[in-house]
Amino acid sequence: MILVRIAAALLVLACGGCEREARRFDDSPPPARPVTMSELEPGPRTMASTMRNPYEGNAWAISQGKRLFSQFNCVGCHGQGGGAIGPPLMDDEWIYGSEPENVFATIAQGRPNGMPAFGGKLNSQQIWQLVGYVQSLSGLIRKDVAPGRDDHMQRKAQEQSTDKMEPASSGIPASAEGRQ
Amino acid sequence: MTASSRNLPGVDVRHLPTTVFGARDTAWWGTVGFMAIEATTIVVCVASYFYLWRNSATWPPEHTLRPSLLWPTIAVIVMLVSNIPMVWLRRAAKRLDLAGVRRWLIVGTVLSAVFVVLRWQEFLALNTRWDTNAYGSIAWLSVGFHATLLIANLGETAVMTAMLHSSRRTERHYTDAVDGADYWHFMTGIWVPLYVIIYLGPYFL
Amino acid sequence: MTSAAISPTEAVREEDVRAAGELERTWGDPPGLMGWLRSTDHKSIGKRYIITAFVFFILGGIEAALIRLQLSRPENSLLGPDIYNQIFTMHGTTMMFLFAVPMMTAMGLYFVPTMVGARDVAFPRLNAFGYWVYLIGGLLLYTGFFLNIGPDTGWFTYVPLSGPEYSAGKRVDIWAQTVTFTEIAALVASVEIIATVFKHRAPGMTINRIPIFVWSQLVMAFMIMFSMPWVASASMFLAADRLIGTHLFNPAEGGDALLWQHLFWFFGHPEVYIIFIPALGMASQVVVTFSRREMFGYPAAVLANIAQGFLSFGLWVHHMFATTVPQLASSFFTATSAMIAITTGVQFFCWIATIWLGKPRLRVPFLFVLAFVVVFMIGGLSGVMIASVPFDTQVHDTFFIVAHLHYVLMASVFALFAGFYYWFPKVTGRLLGERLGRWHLALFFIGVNVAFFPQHFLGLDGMPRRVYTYLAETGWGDLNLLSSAGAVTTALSAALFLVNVWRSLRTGAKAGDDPWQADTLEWATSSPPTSYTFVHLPVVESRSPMWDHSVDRPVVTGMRTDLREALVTTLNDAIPDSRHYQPRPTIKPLVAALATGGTFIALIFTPWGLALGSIVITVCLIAWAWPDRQAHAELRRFEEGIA
Amino acid sequence: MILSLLQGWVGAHSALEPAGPQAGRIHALWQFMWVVSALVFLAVVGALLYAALHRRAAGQSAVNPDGVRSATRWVSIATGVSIAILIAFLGVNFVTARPLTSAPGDALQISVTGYQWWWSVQYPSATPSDQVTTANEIHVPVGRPVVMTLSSRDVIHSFWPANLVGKRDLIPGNKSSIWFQADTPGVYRGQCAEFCGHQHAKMGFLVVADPPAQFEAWLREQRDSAPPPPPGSATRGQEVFLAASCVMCHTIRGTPAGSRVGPDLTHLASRRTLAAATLENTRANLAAWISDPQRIKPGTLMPPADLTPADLAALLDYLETLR
Repeated sequence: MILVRIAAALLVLACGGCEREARRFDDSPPPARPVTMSELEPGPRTMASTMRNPYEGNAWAISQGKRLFSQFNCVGCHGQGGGAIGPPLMDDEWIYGSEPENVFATIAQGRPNGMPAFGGKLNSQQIWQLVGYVQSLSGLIRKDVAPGRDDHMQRKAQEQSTDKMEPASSGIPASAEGRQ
Repeated sequence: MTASSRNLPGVDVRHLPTTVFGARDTAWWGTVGFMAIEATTIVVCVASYFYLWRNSATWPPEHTLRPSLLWPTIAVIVMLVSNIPMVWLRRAAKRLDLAGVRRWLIVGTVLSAVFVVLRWQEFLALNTRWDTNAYGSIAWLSVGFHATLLIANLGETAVMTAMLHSSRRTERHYTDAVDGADYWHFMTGIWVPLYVIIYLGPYFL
Repeated sequence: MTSAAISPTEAVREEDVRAAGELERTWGDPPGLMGWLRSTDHKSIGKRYIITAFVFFILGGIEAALIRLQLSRPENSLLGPDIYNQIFTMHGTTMMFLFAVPMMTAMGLYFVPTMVGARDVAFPRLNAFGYWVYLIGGLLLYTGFFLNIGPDTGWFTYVPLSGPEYSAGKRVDIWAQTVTFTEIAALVASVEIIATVFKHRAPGMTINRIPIFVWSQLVMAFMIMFSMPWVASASMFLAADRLIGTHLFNPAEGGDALLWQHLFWFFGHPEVYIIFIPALGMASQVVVTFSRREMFGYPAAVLANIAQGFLSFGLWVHHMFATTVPQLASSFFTATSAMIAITTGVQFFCWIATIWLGKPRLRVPFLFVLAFVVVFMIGGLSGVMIASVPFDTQVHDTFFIVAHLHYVLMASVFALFAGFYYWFPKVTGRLLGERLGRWHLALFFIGVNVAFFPQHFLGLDGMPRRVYTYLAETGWGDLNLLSSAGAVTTALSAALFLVNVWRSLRTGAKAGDDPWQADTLEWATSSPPTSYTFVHLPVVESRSPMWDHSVDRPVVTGMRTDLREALVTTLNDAIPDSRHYQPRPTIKPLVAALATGGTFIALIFTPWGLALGSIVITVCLIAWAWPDRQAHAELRRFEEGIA
Repeated sequence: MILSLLQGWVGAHSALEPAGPQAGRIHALWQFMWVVSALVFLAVVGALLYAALHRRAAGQSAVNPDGVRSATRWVSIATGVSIAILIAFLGVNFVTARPLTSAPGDALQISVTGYQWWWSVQYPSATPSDQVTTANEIHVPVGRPVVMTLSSRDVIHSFWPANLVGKRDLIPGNKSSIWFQADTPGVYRGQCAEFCGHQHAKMGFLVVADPPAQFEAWLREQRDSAPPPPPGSATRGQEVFLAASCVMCHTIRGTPAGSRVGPDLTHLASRRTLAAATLENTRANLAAWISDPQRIKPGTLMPPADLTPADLAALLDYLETLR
């Protein structure tokens, strides 16, 4: 009886445990469908999300995303998510949409004003991992999946403790406006 | 209702007392056992503190404020003074003096509540966060662990007070009161080195 | 055992039958499932502890079998690295935290009170609480494992690999909390054993008449008390680093990865002796009984035992010789590691003398002790070897160490089996089969040696530990295959033991109260012992009370039979000093354990678990402290001495 | 076992076949302890079995005073002897340990950095252009002491070339070093000895001990950047390399590829092994490794590159030019 009670409690707490813990080394999830976006009209995209990030619930994949984020030097432009040359990623403002597949498209196809296209150089698994990490930066994924603090200088609060920031209506970047 | 009283070689224990205090009582040894465990845990915190101190060029690390001393000092003084009523509590308990025990237990409950409030100030007085750097982490965890002792003690004292006021009280609870007083001495005593290391330490380490 | 405890005159017999009846009503477990859950009898709890720990032993063994299966040939694709890492971590964690230590404390919780002539441990409710917490810890670990949240960073869980950056998800947190649970249980047991041995010994059992097994349990209890808090705190630190972003193990922010190793091994080395010292105690008990002679050099053996306990705290760095620990420090730890060998030596020599002077009966328990000595000699000698820093830098973290540690721990298992064969009749009332027992011993002895001896050479030949596979070209295949064959034999022998238990429970020979003509008090009661153990608490006049009188054993009179009364004696001379009331069975320990469990499991997911949990736990403890009406009335009757 | 037998691409890897003075001393210590232990074992177990099995005089009582007296004597003797043995052991241990601690001044400096799950090897030099970076293969001159400066970029690893010296941990946040000298030319396999995650098992490396002249030649070659590929397939291959995921992690000196995430490939073709001493360096293995690394080392951080067969062939042609 007690066994049942405890097991039940554990099952509830560990729900999604399997998914959260899976280590999928040899995985090639489908890419987000290509989004066509002309250079001329950057700005808010209101795109019905037809596709979730396959790794949203997978802690390991997102930790890999975090690793890639620093190894591929995304910090060079985006800082630790705080933004620098590039826009910040840890706020509620999404220039090209906050939906996973928009973020995917942004990484895969690049964006005007300096975001290069990594489509050819990263496979869909890596891109989805990065997308997951970018989502975690603004608390858009489950806390028990988000990465903890990293083993180097602490530059920002750990993603685990980032509050969820509901995507707000996003503004066109000043530079882009300038060009129009 | 007691078993056979034949005169076998052996001992008859029917006249032994049922209420004894301190080391004569079994429960006291349980209390001491848990004191030993808690003391060891605090030794772990202190050991880790010095280990991390040895790792860092300056202590506290640069860009980290030293702890403020006002509240912690007040708190440690209050803790030390609070041992006096506990001494009186023990005396009253050993005399089975109900009024006295009730009086000093109420004082004790109030004091242990005060400790918890002061502890909050002591956390703020650390002037750093647990997730700032290792110094902050170990300071918070050490003070935090001792805080659990304070909270446990608050609960224990409060329950004992209620017990001594309820109709459920028996002589047993006078013994518990003595153990409680002993625990009190331990809890406040072990805080002194922690206070010296964690609050004064950064000024002379 | 009534017939031997008193002179068999009619009147007396009647009186004792009546007393026994009332004692049974007073001390017996309540009926039904709820009664089972409420029980606080150290014998019921101890039996559950032993069975649970043995189940975990089997599970750990299955994991070991899988490991050996995977390594039996190079480039084996049976297990991938992810699952393999979980399995070897589960194996280590299970064997150390869920089998070895709980099994040793469990043997203590069952036999220490009976051997010192008490009816229960000092704090029966706390005892039950300890068991439930331990059970929750074990269930947590295995539920996690089956949900693919099994820890995968080794039972030593070194940071930074186990830190927030390199171990995503909750696997490591499950490990940390499991450890916390088992530590709580072990610490509870240590308090129980110390208090029971100090204050509840039978009148006359002076400090120098305490049975050696009880001594070893006492040493173990003190070691637990001063070592377990280290790992409990360390696992809390780790959980904090992972959950609330503290930096204790983060070098970049002033933390230190080596701090973890120091904290862990300051516990981890005594841990080995926490397992080994009670094993020595059991073996001593068996040696004495089957040599039909009092322990030779009892004081020397006891002092060696105590010295061992102290020394074991001065060894931890020899697990870190390959790190950047300064040379000087290392040589100090080499010296202590060598010194501790002497303490073991002294005890072995005392046994040999005891056997030599005595008239040994070569029954299965005794044979297991002989095997224990042989196996331990190998493990101990390789232990002295790896105390040498230069040699250790070669074999550290290789299969040589795997061989060494398994020889030492398996030796303890041999002693444990000796204890099982020795005490099984006491616990169940039936003897284990002698012939099956010999087969079990033979297979086990062969299996262990075939499995682990080759591993010495695998290690020297360059095979590191914790590898999920190895290249064919390394030429490690043959010895690995041999080792796996040994593992299979060992598994076979374990199965044989289970068969033996099953058969003896069904058709085993009735044991009687004292099948071995042993010397200590647990044999003075019936087999299995009654809930109250003794109708009259015994009085002790020597180290071997059972050999003093066959009948008319001196007893304590004047104990109450209508409520749970314990006799408290003085620390050194065990002079009756006071009477202690022990509460009736209650569900409170279980509830408190569930609250504790809930709190720590919640802590895996959110720091608020602490706040929430402490409230729940406080409520439980208040309920625990507050006597219900019946208990209150009983306590009053007890204190006022009215029926 | 016979060294030569294991001198294949795997290399020798046994503490029982010392190829240098350090490992040699430790091997001698092992032999000493092995013999002494065997004797102690026989003595104790023999005594035990004798005590248990020897025939007893009928009616000999369990408590006979002279028996106790002689037993006391024997127990004291045994204890004394074990103390003596342990003191001797400490002495031998000290004598062995002493010379292993500090390296002579003229030692060759090499720095090794551990990554999940490979080794980066650097030969520092005053002039940056002369600095050599390679991976998983450490060349050392025979007869000259070598100091390895060890550090880790992620988790704890442990550096262990069994034939040359004992192991030393690479612990993030604190530098460590170890020194040895190879006296016998040959290829020696080392492996990570501290559990470091999924591919701990396949985190090997080679130490290649060459005669000094040969070593110098090797070092000179390693200093050069990669030459421009010959026109044709190899040039195509370089384009593939720079366009595909390879360029995200690897460096080839002399090309735009300069990422330090993965091993430096400037002289890939000159190495004996691939994937941290896991595969022999052949074209087939290289192809297999590039197209599906997760099959060979599940969990490795190298992603599969999905290339058309033509591109793969070209890439291999190019990589084979990196001598």
